[in-house]
This record gives sequence, structure tokens and C-alpha cells, in this order.
Amino acid sequence: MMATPILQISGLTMDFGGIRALNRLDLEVHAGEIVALIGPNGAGKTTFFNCLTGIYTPTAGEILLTPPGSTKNVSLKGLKPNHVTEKGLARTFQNIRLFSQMTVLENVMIGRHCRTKAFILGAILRNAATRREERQIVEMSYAILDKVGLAHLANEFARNLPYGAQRRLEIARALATEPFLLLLDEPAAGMNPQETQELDRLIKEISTDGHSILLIEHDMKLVMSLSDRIFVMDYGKKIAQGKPSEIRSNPAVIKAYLGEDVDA
Amino acid sequence: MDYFIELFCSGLTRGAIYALIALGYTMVYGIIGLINFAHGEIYMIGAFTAFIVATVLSIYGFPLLAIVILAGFAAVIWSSAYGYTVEKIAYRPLRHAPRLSPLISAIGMSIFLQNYVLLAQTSNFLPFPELIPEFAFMEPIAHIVGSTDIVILITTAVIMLILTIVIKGTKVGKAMRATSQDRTMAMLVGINVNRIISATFIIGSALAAVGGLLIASHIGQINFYIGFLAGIKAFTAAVLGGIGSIPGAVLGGLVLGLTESFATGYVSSDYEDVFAFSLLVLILIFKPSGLLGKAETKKV
Amino acid sequence: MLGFKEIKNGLLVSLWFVFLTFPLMVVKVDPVERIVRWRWENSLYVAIGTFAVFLLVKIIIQRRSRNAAVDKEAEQKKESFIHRVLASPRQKFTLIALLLAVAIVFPLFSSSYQTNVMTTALMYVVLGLGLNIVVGMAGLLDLGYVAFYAVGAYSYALLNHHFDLGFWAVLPIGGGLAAIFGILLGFPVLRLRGDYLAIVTLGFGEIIRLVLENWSEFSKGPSGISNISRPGLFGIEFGLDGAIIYIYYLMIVFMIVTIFIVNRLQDSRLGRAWIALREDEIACQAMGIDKRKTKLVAFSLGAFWAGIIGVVFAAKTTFINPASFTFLESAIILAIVVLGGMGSIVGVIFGALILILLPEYLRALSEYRMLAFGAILVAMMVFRPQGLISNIRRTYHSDKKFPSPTQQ
Amino acid sequence: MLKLENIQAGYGNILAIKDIDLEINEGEIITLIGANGAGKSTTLMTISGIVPSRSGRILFDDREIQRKEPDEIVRLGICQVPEGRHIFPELTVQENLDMGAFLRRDKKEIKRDIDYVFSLFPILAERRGQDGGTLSGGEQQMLAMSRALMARPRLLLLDEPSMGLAPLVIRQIFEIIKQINAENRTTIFLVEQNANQALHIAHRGYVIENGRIVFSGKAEELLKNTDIQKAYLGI
Amino acid sequence: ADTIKFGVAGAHSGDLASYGLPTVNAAKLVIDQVNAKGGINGKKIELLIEDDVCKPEVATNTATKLVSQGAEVVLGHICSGATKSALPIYTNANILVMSPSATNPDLTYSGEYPNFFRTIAPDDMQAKVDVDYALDKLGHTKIAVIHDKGDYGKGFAEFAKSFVEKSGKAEVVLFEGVTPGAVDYSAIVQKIKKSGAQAVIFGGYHPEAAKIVGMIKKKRLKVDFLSDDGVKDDTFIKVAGADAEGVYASGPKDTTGNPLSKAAFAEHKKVFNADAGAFFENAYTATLAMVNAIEKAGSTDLAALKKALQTEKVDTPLGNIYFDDKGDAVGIGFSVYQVQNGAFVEMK
Ligand SMILES: Nc1ncnc2c1ncn2[C@@H]1O[C@H](COP(=O)(O)OP(=O)(O)OP(=O)(O)O)[C@@H](O)[C@H]1O
Ligand SMILES: Nc1ncnc2c1ncn2[C@@H]1O[C@H](COP(=O)(O)OP(=O)(O)OP(=O)(O)O)[C@@H](O)[C@H]1O
Ligand SMILES: CC(C)C[C@H](N)C(=O)O
Ligand SMILES: [Mg+2]
Ligand SMILES: [Mg+2]
Repeated sequence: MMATPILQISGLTMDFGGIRALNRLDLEVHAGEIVALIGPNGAGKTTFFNCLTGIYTPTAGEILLTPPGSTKNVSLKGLKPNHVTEKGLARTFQNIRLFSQMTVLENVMIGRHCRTKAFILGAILRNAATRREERQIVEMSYAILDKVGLAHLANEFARNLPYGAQRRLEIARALATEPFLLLLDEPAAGMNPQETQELDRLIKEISTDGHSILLIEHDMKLVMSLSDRIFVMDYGKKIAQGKPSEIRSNPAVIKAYLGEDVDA
Repeated sequence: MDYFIELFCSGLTRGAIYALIALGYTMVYGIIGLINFAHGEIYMIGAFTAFIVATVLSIYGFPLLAIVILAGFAAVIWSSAYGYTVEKIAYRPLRHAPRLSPLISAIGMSIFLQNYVLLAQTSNFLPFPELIPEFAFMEPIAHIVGSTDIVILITTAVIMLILTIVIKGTKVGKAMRATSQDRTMAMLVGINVNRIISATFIIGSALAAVGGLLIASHIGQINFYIGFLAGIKAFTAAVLGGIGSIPGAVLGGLVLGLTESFATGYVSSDYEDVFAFSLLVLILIFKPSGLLGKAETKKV
Repeated sequence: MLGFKEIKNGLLVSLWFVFLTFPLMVVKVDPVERIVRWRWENSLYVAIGTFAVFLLVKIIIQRRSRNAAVDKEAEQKKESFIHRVLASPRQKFTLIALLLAVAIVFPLFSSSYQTNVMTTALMYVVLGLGLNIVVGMAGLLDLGYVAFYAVGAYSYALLNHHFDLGFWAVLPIGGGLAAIFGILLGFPVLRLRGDYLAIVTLGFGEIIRLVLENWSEFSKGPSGISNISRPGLFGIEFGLDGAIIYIYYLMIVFMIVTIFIVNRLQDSRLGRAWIALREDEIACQAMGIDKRKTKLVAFSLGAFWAGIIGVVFAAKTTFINPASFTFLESAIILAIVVLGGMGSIVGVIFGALILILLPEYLRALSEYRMLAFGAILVAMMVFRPQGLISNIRRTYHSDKKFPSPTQQ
Repeated sequence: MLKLENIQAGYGNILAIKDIDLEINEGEIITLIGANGAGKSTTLMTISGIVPSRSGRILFDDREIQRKEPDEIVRLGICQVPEGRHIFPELTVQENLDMGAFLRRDKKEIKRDIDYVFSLFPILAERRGQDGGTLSGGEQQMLAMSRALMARPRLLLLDEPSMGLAPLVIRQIFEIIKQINAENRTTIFLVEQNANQALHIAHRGYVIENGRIVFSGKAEELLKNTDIQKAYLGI
Repeated sequence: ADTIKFGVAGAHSGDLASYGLPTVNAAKLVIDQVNAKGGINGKKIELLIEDDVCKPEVATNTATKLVSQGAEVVLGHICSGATKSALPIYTNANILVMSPSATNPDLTYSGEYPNFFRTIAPDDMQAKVDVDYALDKLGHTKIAVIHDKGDYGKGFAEFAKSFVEKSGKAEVVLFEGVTPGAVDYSAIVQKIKKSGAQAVIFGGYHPEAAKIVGMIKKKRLKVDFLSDDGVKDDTFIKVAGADAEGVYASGPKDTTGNPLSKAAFAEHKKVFNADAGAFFENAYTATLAMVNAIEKAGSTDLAALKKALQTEKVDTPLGNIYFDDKGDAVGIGFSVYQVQNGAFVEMK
């Protein structure tokens, strides 16, 4: 399969003062794939996400996004975060950033913001179109919550949710923006093994729904079970890439990241 | 050129005055993130205490040096006591409240203290005794800089240096910064957060008292309302310099003072405040966290 | 109930206050006649007063914690009485109808002073609701809100003075101009966060006031504009008493319209975006919300209401000068929002009524009026830090039912 | 050394822990496991005095500490690595470590300890002058752990110390826990999602469910218990 | 009613309280005396004291409150702005209003406020006195006009400027406002120096005046300083101390020789154990004038009161006065004073 990748990164570099957090990184993601990004702490994985989503402007390099089924690509470099999201990229955060004073449902409804239109007049007049739109937002949000297993908590405040549920809510909120590429930053952190298994199932489901996924994770069991391909980073550089089985036995990866005798 | 130097010196004095009050503002803001609108009133109370003590002593015939020292001492003691008490009554119960609640409490405190002094003393202006004599050796340049100006400038510089060293270098200073950044964690490393906050208020209020004494003796008069405008200006200076930063407060004060002075001198004093605030807006647009404030670290 | 320990503490506290108030309360000097008066009796008053207040506060706190411990349930019910009423549509409408009836007959039974004061309170309700959009919902701390109020007031005053335009003609102009000023202010300050925004808005408020004060050719400077026409109705002019009542009803209508609109805004896509923006800007942008646009809309909508009420203000007092638009005014409006409970419409209404009516009814205390006002402001924040009435968010329901998954 | 008797605590109207009884002896490694939201972090915060206990007693060396201020509790030798790391974002790595040693006065020893933690986590030495807030998630976790070590606690409360760390480092962390327990006789109270590994280094364990201790025993027993295997070990 | 209700309105709190509170004291003193003597025509007088903070919007509430409470005459308001917003309410209720301090010319000149009287001279009159003195008596040709940006100070300064310009004898080299309450006035003083002015005419109040003259001394500047009756106040001399020496200020014709004035101040000292403060004499005078008018008119009917005020002369601390048909007091002559040896001395 040599279809054009939906995401194509070349030479991406990010400097913070003296620190080079990303060093000429190349990477691509194809439609329908689950790709994992692993590497030691401080390797630059989160920084990479931040560059993709417009939170940082990379020092150098190019980020090209090609919506599936299209041949025209757009550059994400220098776009504001909200425009990146509009283009079809959504993310979760390593340190959970939910709207804690809002309900679970409202969190997801916020995700619908960039795909809906009603504005001041719509809000005040509450005309038929607006009402229809609101209806759709609610229904769709409920459907997404149902998928991640939080529909019964829809009217809870987000801050009152257990940690694992908050992680899933982050995913739900990102899904609501209808991304074709979903970026997950350590979704299993702080989850117990049981919850991690549920997460495994959830991510597979999302993938079969047609979303491509780029995943940062330190839980090797999850990474090995989910990913089609794995990229390994260290000190801002790519040190390896390949199928899970290849990575598992790659000596460089073992040395820098996994350590001997992986129990995954 | 002479005119320029004259305006420059005027601006410096004015700026140093703002800086003196801004230091306390910025410290309190730095530690609990509160725009302490009552800080101007603490300054006013310091000035009043100094006024009362100095006048009483001079009536009883004390020598000038003794008056200055005792009045300064009393001003510092009582201002600190007020600062401490205000924090305890009006802000401490609001530690876990929404962010803006202490702000309103501070505004209430400010109104209360103004009227308290109005009722306990008088609404009239009172003459503040001249505590800093005109030094004879200054006479040749007295038409440009006076003795009080010099004393104010030196005091501000010294206080800034000491404070910077304290905050950057000492344990207490580090504890202050730690408390301001993460109160829970500060407790977890063994910092008595309440004590550190009280200490901050006490230091800030003591500075306000020193400011009150010097400024009042520079202007020569006080009443219960002098804290309001001084407070607003000091707040502006603190923000201009980067709120929470000690050298920033001084720099902010000076920039503000100089701007007003030059605006008066070369344009019109009608619009000096307009210039001051426009400069503030302009600087914040290009440096959103003030001149010496740390840029926000945006790590997600 | 109050043990020995409390008494001892009370004594210590009053001792501390005696010390604290010593120079200001006891000593009074006349610097010219060079006389010192020692008013020792004041120390006694302070001691007794502090002791009494201390015990009172202790009793209140004890009561509270005991109630909380004994029957938390009951406490909770009482707490949320208003919430419950609002939650049930029938009770809600009964209550609203009742309040409306009271509001309508109010001027018939009270003096024009009472009506006048109530009108002022209503104006502040609307101002509070407007600022609530900016501060309460969008989380942008605005200390210069009064600037927009001034824009509205001067629009009417000047247009009325120079071109003899009527109240109703200027009403939308005033609101619109204020909204434009809101956008003008919004543009440069969007990058600022939190309290940096606060000082810039404060500065902006001052700039507007200073320009009005100094640019005499334009605004008539500090001596202000007098003889502004009172509002008419289809060409009917009212006498003074008639006008007072007319403006009162006008404000009732304005308030209802505002509540209606603000309520709808809050429960809309835009309202959700504001609240999300308040919670976490970065996450918000990552969800595809345009930060600039959303903030600008909040600013200009908030300003719009201030402008509208500014027009009413000019028409009501018939005289305006820059002295009415000081920082303290912004502070009071902000206090209304915070005291009421950030983001809560019902809260803002209560906040405005309390903070505006309070100083009027405190007139009985004559010179102690503002002292008491300051103290009450502090006390209310201390005892209800989260505001009088917390916001209740609308809950949404789906047509489909989603049962909770069975616990394993 | 530490004993909790009928401890209740919570936030506002929520009672997050209801009736916790547990006991930690000097020199032990104890682990507390439980599902998300079971009340583990709340338990630790209650011990540290951040969340006030509503009833019950906490005894440390047979003295009641449940009414003490958090800083006094730290002074007694109880330190915590809290959930979510809580790095001082605008203090540098070095200053964060200094804060860990806030109550200590032995300058020389402090210096030695700093060298020691840098040897444990070399990346921190590289980042020494960087602001804590800009560290990567894992680096922050290492810093949080190091900071607590700087206090030389007698009882160390660890709340999910392995969260967000690379596999290699996780193993290292568990080694360190074992090591400081063995060498300095530091008592450890460990909360972990990674229950399997936690139980492997612990002497005893407690299981918490909905704010109540539902099971306790030797670590090996817990590892063998099928209910626990199913619920918490993912086996 | 069995009492006559006498309203007193003005700033009793806030930053302008010091201009409003002395009026309350003056009213209390006069009314107590009247009541001690058995009241007016057998009726005691009751004071209704209301604060307006000098804010127009509060003043309307104050006014409606006074009207609702049945006030029959009102002493106040203190600030011109507040007065202007309150007057329509009193006009509507046919209530006599007399201000001790509102100096804006429009209040009497415009003819829009038929029920308004005052015991203070309007801004333009004072400005004229000051300007004439500076140009004719002192012979200055370069004048700096400074004001405090307030309605009183700026109004006065604008008149002063126009009088100087109209005279053709001198030029205005500087016209500027200073920010009241500012911590330091050295920049404006340097600017005065640069302008080469020989005299400063200042419109505003004594606190700012004291600061400016202090700074002028500090900067070793030699100019004459002339000001208005906001400065012709003993507090000015107290606050400015030695710096006050030589300052000119216009004010009502010499009152120090007036026994009524002496008595009023003595009475104040006795009752309140403090100095009187700004506009005390004006307020005392206004109260006396109103009481006298009520007595002469035999009622509080507006028309009757107006007539009494305009025809019946009354002895007051400010002299033997009556009112013209616009509402300004006649008989309060204006002259210029200079501070000499710590007291205002009338310049003949
Ligand atoms: N704003 C910043 N300023 C300075 N340095 C930064 C900044 N952001 C990140 N860094 C540095 O860049 C490096 C990469 O950080 P990043 O967060 O991308 O790591 P990561 O791969 O996500 O690690 P982890 O798995 O621990 O989350 C780190 O060493 C970090 O200290
Ligand atoms: N600050 C807070 N305010 C309100 N409720 C809280 C707060 N912190 C925790 N809770 C609630 O208290 C309960 C116990 O939470 P706690 O954090 O102790 O659980 P935990 O066992 O540590 O879970 P996790 O594995 O997710 O860390 C949960 O229901 C949680 O929602
Ligand atoms: C007290 C002062 C502010 C009054 C001033 N004379 C005026 O006309 O407004
Ligand atoms: Mg990361
Ligand atoms: Mg936890």
C-alpha cells in the first residue's frame, strides 16, 4: 500500500533556548493506522504533539496533512490550535485538561463547537435551525459518551470523575471534533490494568470507526497490542521504527527505553 | 537640556515614590495572587501613624532625629499590624474561595479603612511635619533635586536590593516563591504557609509605612484618601514591571514616573495619566507579562 | 456553649485591637495649635466592641458547624431552596409571576424616593448581568467596565444636547457605540491573561474618564452636561414624578429582556464556549474554539449593555459629568457579580439589589454609612466566599436512554 | 509507627474515605491498592494533614497528629510524593530540590543528597537550571520523587510514583524504593495502579474500595488471592 | 407639621467629605441656637442630613429622599455637579435650595434654576478679582493658569484665562490641569519655570495649592501665586505652613472683624473641639439666611421665601447680605488677601 500518508512530517525541529527537543524528525501516518510513539522520558514526544497541534511553532520542518480521500495537502505549520482542529486533527493531553466546572456532557459538546455554527442571533432567537443544531449536538455527544462508556455520568461535573474516566472523557471530547487523525498522549497513565484493557478495546473500536490514531504511551503491553507501527524517539531524534515485533527486539530500543527482559 | 534634566529628576522622584508602594503590592500579589486594593490604605495608615507620633513628639519637644526614628518605627509597627490583621480577617478565610472573592473583600477593606480613619481622625487635610531637613550641601542643585528626593531615591534603591537578595537568596524568599506557585505542595515540603503569607503581608506593609513616611513628608500633607490614587498608581507600576518581580516593581515605578513627568513637561499634564496608561497598554501588548516579569511557561 | 477558651481568646483579640487602634483612635493632635488630645474612652469602646463581635462570630461559626454536622441533609435543602424552586418549572413560574406582580405595583405604594432607588438598583442588575457575561462567563477580569457605561451616557447626553435626539433614538446608538468601544479595547488586550487584563481595563476606564474630563470642547469637561431630556413615550412627555415611574417600568422591561437574552446566551453554543474559555484556554483552542473571536464577542456584548444602561442613566439623572464614572463604580459592579455568585443570573440580581439598596438604607447610620458598607462587603465575602447563589447549569437529556453499566 | 483509626475525610458534601483503619510498622513497605476513585489519594492527603479528617485518630509514634498542621507533620518526618507531581513550576530543578530539604540545616549532607539523586536520575542533572514547569511529564515525576528523598523522611508516602514513566525508569523507581527502605530503613507507604509490581516489593498490602479497607494481608497472600488478581492485577 | 424640616445635603463621605462635613456642623450650630430660642414662629427645626458623595446620580436619590421626607428647605448641595442633577427634583417640589459652595456660574446665570440660591461667589467673579489684581496691582505680564481639572478649578481657570486674554495687558503662557491627589508636582513646577511666568493663577482647592506652593519653594522658583476662595481657608495656611507666606487668594470681604464670624468659629471650637473646615462660614451664612427668610416669610412657601431672601437683609458672618434675583448673594464683597505672618490679610 503506497497511498499518500494522511500525515507527513519532515525535518521537524523544535528548540527551547539551548535545548533541542525535536531534532529533524521524519514520520508519516497512513489512513486507518494506529501508530505508536514511544521513547524515554523527555525524548520530545509531547513536544511533537504540541508542534502538530499549533501550541508550539516548530523551529524548522514541515507538517503536511492530507485529508483521506483527497490528494491536496495542507501545511499545519504556524496554524493556530483551533485551525488545526478544524482541519481534522484532535488531541488529548498528558496532564488532563478537562473543563472541570462543566458537566461531562458539556465537555463533549464543546468538542462540537468547531463543527457547528449558531452565534449570537441564533442563541438569542433560538430559531428552528439553532434548535436543530443543539439537538444534534446533544444527541451526538451522548452517542460519543456512550461509546466511551460515560453516558450514565453525562450530567456529573467533570472534576468529580475518577481519573480513568477523566482520561476517557478527554478522548470523547477529542472525538467530538470529528478528527480523522486522533492524537492520544499517554491515555493509559494512571489507569489500573483492568481499565487499561478496556481502553485497549476502546481504541480499537475508534480505529475501526475510521479514525487514524497516533499514540504516545509508556505501557508496553498496550502499545504492543494496539499498534500497527511504532516509532521510537530519543533525544528528539527517531532511533527506530517498525512493527511491534521488530521494536521489541531492537537492541537500541532495549538499551534506551525498554531495558532487558520486557514483560509484555 | 537643563529642562530635560529637571524633568528627568522629577520623574525619578515620582517613580521612586510609586516604586516604594509598588514593592509591597507586588510582594502580596506574588504570594497569593491577590490585587490587594487595601494596600494603599495601609500606606495611608502608615503615614497617619507617622504624622501622629511625629507631631506628638515635636509638641513634647523631642529632637528631630529622635522624631524621625520613632515616627518611622511606629509607622512600621502599626502598618505591619494592620497588614497582618487585614490579611487574617479579610483574606485568610478566603483561601479556598473563587479567585475574585478576595478581590472584593479587599475593596471592602479599602472602603472600611478609609472611613475608619476619616471617623477616627478627620476629613481635613493635615500638615505633615517636615522630617527630612534641607541639607546645606544640596543647596547648589536644590532647584533640581531636593534632599527629600535624594532620600527617597536612596531608600527605594536600598530596599529593592535587600528585598531582591532576600527573595532570591534566602530560604524564606524561596519559601515565598514556592508558596505562591503551589500552596499544597509548599505545605508538603514543610512550609508553614500561613506564617509565610503573614510574613509577606508584614514586610509589604512595613514597606508601605516607610513609603508613607517619606512621601508624606515630601508632599507635606495627608488625609484619609491619599492611599487611593497612590494605590492605583503603585498597582500600575507593579504590573508594568511584571507583577511579582521586585526589581520589576521599581523599574515599573520609574518608567511610570518618568513617563508622567515627560508627558507633563513636553505635552500637557492634562493628559499625564492618559500617557501613563497608554504606555502600560503598549508595553503589555509587546511584553504581556510586564517589563521584567517572567514569560508564562506554556507547557502542556 | 462558649467556653473559657473562647472568652480568653476574645480578651486577647480585643487587647490586640486596642493596641492596633491606639494611635488613630486615641491620639488626636492639632499640629497648629500644638495640642494633643488623648481619647482614652475610645480604647474602651474598641475593647468592648471587638469582644462582642468576636463572640458573635464564634457563635455563628459554631452554629454553622453544628448544623452542618447534625443534619447536613436539612442544611443542604435549605441551601438549595432557590435552586429547587428554579428547578421546578411550576414553582419557578409562580415565583416569577409573584415577583413581577410585586414589581408592577411597587411604585403605586411607595414614595418616589423608593421608586427612584429601586430604579437605580434595577439599572445595576442589568449592568451586573452585562459584566457577568465578561467576568462571570468568559472569565475576563474587567475593572474598567464603567468606561462603556460612560460611552452610553455621553452618547445620549451629547446627541441630545447638540442634535436634540430623543431617548429611544439614541438607545441603540449608545449600545452600539459602547459595543464598538468594547471591540476596540478587546483587540489589544486579548493576549493578556488574568490580572494583566485587569489593570489594562482599569487603565482604559481611566483613559475614557480623563478624556471626558480634559477635552472640554467635546464633552464640556468636568462641569458636565445638564438638562438632558427625560425619556418620552411616542411624543408624550412626563412630569418629574411621572418620569420616575416611567423609567422604573422601563427598567423592569429592560431587566426582563436582559435576563431572557443572557439566559439564552448562557445555554447556547457561544455561552458554553465562554465558560470553557474561562476554565482552560489551551484546551479550549485545542477543541477548535477561536479564542480571539469568542473573547471579543464577550467584550462587546458586555459593553453593549453598559452602553444601554448608560443612556438610561443620563436620561434619569438629567445631568452627567465624568465624576460618575470612576473606578469605584466599576468595582461596585464587579462586586455585584462576585457577591451574587459568578456566572449566576439569579445571583447577580440579588447582588445588585443588596449592594445598591444597602448604602441607601444604611443612610440611617449617617456618617457610619460607608464604614458599615465596607465592613459588610468584607463580611459577606468571608461568610459566603462562593457568592450568594451559585450558578446552576442547564442539564441536557437525550431522547435515547443510556442505562448505567452494571457494576461488576 | 503510623496508625489510622476510623478515619473519615472528604470534600464538601462528598465523604471520600469512610472508616479507614490501617497500621504501618517501622521499616515496612506497605502498599494500598484500589480502583480509581476508591480514596487512596485522599487517604494520603489526610495523613499529611492537607485534607482534614472529620473523625477518627491518626497516631504517629503513638502521638495524635490528626489536628496538626501539614508542616508540623512534615517536621515529624512524614513526606509525600503527591499524585500529579506538584512541581513548583517556576522554580528551577535545583531549587525544587532545595525546597525538598526545606526543613534541613545540614548543608553538607544536603549537597551529598543532591549528588545522590542526580546519580539516580542523570537527566535531572542535565536539566538542573531549567524551570520545573517545562520538564516533560516523566522528568517531573523523577523530580518529585527526588524532592521527597531530599527531606530524608522517616515515612515516605508515595502516590503513584510510576505514573508516566518509561518502563526502564519504572523498574528503576521500584529498585530505589527497595533500596532506601533497606539502607535508610525509611518506611514506605505506596499507592500504585501498577499493583502487581507494588505487591512484589511490598511486605504487606491493603485493598480499598469505595473509601473502606476491604482486605489486608501479606503481599504474597494478596498476590495469590483470585479476587484481587481479577480486579486489580489484570490477570 | 409641628416642625420645620431642614434638609442638609452634600458629600459626607468619600474623597470630598472634607468639603461637605463642615456644612453639616454649621447647620447644626445655627439650628441648635434657633431651637434653643424656641424655634421659628413657635416651630422647632428638624435637620435631615443626607450624603450625596458629590456624585450626580447619588444626589438624585438624596434629593428624592429629602423631598419624600418632607424637607421644606435644603442647604446644599456641595458640588455643582451634584447640585445640577438634584435641582430639577427640588424645582418640581417647589423647595428652596441654598448652596454654600456650588460655584458654577450656570447655576444662577442660566435662569434654569429659579429656586436656587448661594452664599458663594460664582467662578467668574472671583477670576475677575484675581486677574485684575495680578495685572493691575502686581503688574505681571506673563501668567500661568493652572487648575485641578475639577469643575470648580477648571471653570475658574477658564474664566481667568479669558479675562487675561481680553485685558490685552498680559499673556497666558501656560494653561494646564494637574491631577489632584498626585504624589508629586515637581514636573509642572519645572514647566511653570520654563514658561517664564511671573505669576501663577491657580483654580482649585487648598490641598493641591499647598503642594504646588511647597514645590515652588523647593525648586527655588520666584513667582506670585494667586488663587480662589477654595484656597482662602485657614487650613491652607496650616497645611502649607511657611510655604504659604506671600500667597494671594481671593475671598469674601474681610470677615475677621465681623463679630458674627468670630462667634461662629468660637462656637464650633466649643461644640466640636476641632477647626471648622471649608465653606463653614458660607454654610453658616446660608443657614442664617434661610432661617431668617422662613421667619420673615412666615412659611416655607417658595415664592414667599424668595421674596424674603431678595428683600430682607440679614446679618451673617459674611456681612449684611441679601440675594439678587438670579440667586447670588449681594453684599459679600470680594477682595484679595495675602498670607502674611501666618494669616490672611486683606489687600486694599
Ligand atoms: N517550554 C519548554 N521550555 C524548555 N524546555 C522544554 C519545554 N518543553 C519541553 N521542554 C524539554 O523538552 C524535552 C522534551 O519534552 P517532552 O515533554 O516532549 O517529553 P516527552 O517525550 O513527552 O516525555 P514524557 O514521556 O516524560 O512525557 C524535555 O527534556 C523538556 O524538559
Ligand atoms: N478535590 C476534590 N474535590 C471533590 N472531590 C474529590 C476531590 N478529590 C477527590 N475527590 C473525590 O473523592 C473520591 C476519592 O478520590 P481519590 O483521589 O482519593 O481516589 P484515588 O483512589 O486516589 O483514585 P485514583 O486512582 O484515580 O487516583 C473520588 O470520588 C473523587 O471524585
Ligand atoms: C466642594 C467643591 C467640589 C464644590 C465646588 N465649588 C463646586 O462648585 O462644585
Ligand atoms: Mg510527554
Ligand atoms: Mg489518586
